Amino acid sequence: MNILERIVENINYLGGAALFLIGLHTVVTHTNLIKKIIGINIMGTGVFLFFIAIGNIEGGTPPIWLEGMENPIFVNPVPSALILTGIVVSVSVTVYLLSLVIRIFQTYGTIDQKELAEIMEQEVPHD
Amino acid sequence: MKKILIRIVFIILFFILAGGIFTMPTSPDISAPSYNDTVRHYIDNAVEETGATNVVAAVVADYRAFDTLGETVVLFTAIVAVGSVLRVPLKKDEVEIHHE
Amino acid sequence: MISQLPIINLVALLLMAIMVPFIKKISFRATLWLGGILLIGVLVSSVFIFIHVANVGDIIYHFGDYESFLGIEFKVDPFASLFTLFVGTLAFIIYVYSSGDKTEGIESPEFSRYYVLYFLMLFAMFGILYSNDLFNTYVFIEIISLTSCAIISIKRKKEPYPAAFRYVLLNEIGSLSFLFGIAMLYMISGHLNIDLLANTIQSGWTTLPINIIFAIVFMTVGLSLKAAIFPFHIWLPDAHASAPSTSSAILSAVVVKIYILVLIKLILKVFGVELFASLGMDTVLLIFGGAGMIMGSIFAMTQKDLKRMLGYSSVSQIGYIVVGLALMSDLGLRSAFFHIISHGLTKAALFLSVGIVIYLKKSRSVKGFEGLGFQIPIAMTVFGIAAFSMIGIPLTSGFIAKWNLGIAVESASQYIFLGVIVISSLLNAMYYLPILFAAFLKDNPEHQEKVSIEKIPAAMLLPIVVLGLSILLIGIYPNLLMQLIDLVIARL
Amino acid sequence: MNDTIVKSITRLVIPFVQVYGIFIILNGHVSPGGGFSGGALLGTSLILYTLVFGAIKAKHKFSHKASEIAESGGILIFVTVGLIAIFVGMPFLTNLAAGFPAGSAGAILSAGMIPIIMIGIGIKVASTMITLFHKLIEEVIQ
Repeated sequence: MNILERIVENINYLGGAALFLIGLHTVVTHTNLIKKIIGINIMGTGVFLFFIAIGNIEGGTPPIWLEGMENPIFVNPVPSALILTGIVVSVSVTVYLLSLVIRIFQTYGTIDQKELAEIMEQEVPHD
Repeated sequence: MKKILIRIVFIILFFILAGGIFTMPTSPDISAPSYNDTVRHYIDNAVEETGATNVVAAVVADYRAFDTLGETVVLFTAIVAVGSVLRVPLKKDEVEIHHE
Repeated sequence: MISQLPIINLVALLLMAIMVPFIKKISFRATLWLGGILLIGVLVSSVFIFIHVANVGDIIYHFGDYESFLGIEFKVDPFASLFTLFVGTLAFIIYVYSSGDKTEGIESPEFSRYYVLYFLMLFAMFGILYSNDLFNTYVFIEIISLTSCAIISIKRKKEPYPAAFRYVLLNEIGSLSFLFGIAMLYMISGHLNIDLLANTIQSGWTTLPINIIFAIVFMTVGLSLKAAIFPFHIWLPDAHASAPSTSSAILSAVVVKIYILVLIKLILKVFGVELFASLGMDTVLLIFGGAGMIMGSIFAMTQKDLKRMLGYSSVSQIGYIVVGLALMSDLGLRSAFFHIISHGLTKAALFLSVGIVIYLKKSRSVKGFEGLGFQIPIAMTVFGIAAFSMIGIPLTSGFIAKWNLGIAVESASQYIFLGVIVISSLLNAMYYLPILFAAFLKDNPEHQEKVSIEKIPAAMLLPIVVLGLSILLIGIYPNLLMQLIDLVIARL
Repeated sequence: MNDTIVKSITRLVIPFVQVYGIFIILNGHVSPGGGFSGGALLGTSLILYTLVFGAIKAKHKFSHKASEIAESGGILIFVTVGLIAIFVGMPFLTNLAAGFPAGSAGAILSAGMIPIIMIGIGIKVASTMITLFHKLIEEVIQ
């Protein structure tokens, strides 16, 4: 019973860690380059969830002052502000990776890493 | 076989991480160590020091504005990087037309 | 006023990067000159900052005039200012070279993009060294990873795309691990400022060790992936080999070092040496470094492509730096810092002189060096000096670096690493010397006609001559550099 | 996509989306939102336009030159705001202490440089989204 309670208490953190590892697993095991990019994004989401969970306060309100508020309990604003940055960075990296995949498909005709390695091995003696 | 092995490794990693998380200071209330003087200062003085009632905006655009500058630079970098990869079509005869 | 100089440097680099597309429309040559003048200005102000910091004291710069626990803080100490000087100098030398080298796959419409990326990368590298804030460091790391991948994939050939893809993928895994580590540290302290964080870690070590252990592991692994420390080096040879010569030079000489410097900053300033060592991480790094020293050289020997060979050689040289760092003593740190600078100069000289060979012959094969010493004597002489420095022959900076590492290893009584250094040097000799023999002693009947020096632009020759001379200068008068490094270590 | 229903509904919806985006950007410092969310909305409206009316027509609406200026402009606004503080003699990116007017808390014209920075971020994010989208689909079309 105790264990279950603790799992429920820490579900955000556990979810973050699980997403991080699922993403890493996707990157490591899948040979499809698009799936690798998806894996990177899952990893990123895991880290962001973990970071945001640190700022959570139970019963807290969003950190915005409105008229007539007296001694409110706000959630921690810093993780939200930091992860805003993190999300934008993750978007930029994703777009760059996608553009590379487009070029790889145009030049090699495949987006599978194994086939790519085979093609590159055949073409190695370039000069 | 290899796949199962990798999966087992990841499951073990998850249990290590989960075990670590159970001993971390994860309680979601204001006694958490991350809810420290800095955060209290932001909440109490943001309106006075920055004039913004949205504390997150005050942190993003004032207290930690240099981070935000850094990430607008990341966006700019992304445009330049994507532009440098997807510049002109690859076929030789199309290259002439699309030269800027 | 002098306290505003670091940020003025940064803003100048950023503005240059933004304005390049607009100035280019007027005249590309003007852009090149403007960039060069700007880099000289940045260098001069870096020298001023270094003198000021060395004589007066650290510059602490608070963004937005907030106290350090509220806002972002820059801390310019001798460590930061010496290495910004190093980065700026090498970047300027490579910039001059790149203005002459117009082959190697970058097409003329792409030049302006190349320089935008180049200045953005410099902006991030300066920022990362100055910054005293962990999340700020993460943002700059991301800028460096994007730009450093983009200056590989800017080449208009097939090979760079998969190499850049793999590089950016592993880079991103590294960045996310680093961010995860920051999350762990933020959880127990709520601070992101490095000094304040260090205080909390020292007091929190007894009560909440698990966060700190996770943070150390995640951050070390993340930075090792980016710095290509031995078992994580798989992306490096492909990425550095398929890049244009100037990009290879800056990636190998500077960018990889930046990540090692961040790691050093983390170990010394955030976690503290004792804590890091008590977890046994120093032994892990020591083993990785030693393995890298040997394995990198062995891999390098089997390569047919010259630039891949140089890439693997970088892996082995990073091993030297990591061993120096992992000894966790002042002597070890001293040798690591010396090696960072020495290897930066040497690798830049090697890649740039190979760039001249590629410029001339359009080929990167190890085989095609017969008689080249007579065709391009200056470039091959510099290549020879740099190769001697890699092997560790006296009168070059590489010898001093290895000698210092030897002393550090000996005083830490890790005698087995003396053997490793000797074996690694012998292996280095085995793949560099045949090239030199072929270049200077063999005559190639096919290349009888001598290529006059005028065929190579002076903008390409001058930088490598400067690099070759500075390798010799540091090799003959090592104290010039040692004094500065001792100052850095004393004030760290 | 040559569907009349989709086209007319898109025409109807886009102005509202854009006004909402601008509203979120300008109100970033007094209510939830800010440059990122508002900029993303603005960018999405242009992406919607591109999807429905095609890339060529969208290029006319948001030309290469405009995107180039918008990209640099976002950062330039940011840096200029920061440099004003340096000219006054304060550190980079100082807000109220550098003489930006504080206004009355809760009003739109308040909080010194924060709305200006938010506008810069909004322009930057919107232009980045639309430029990157155009670059990717141009590649696929060819």
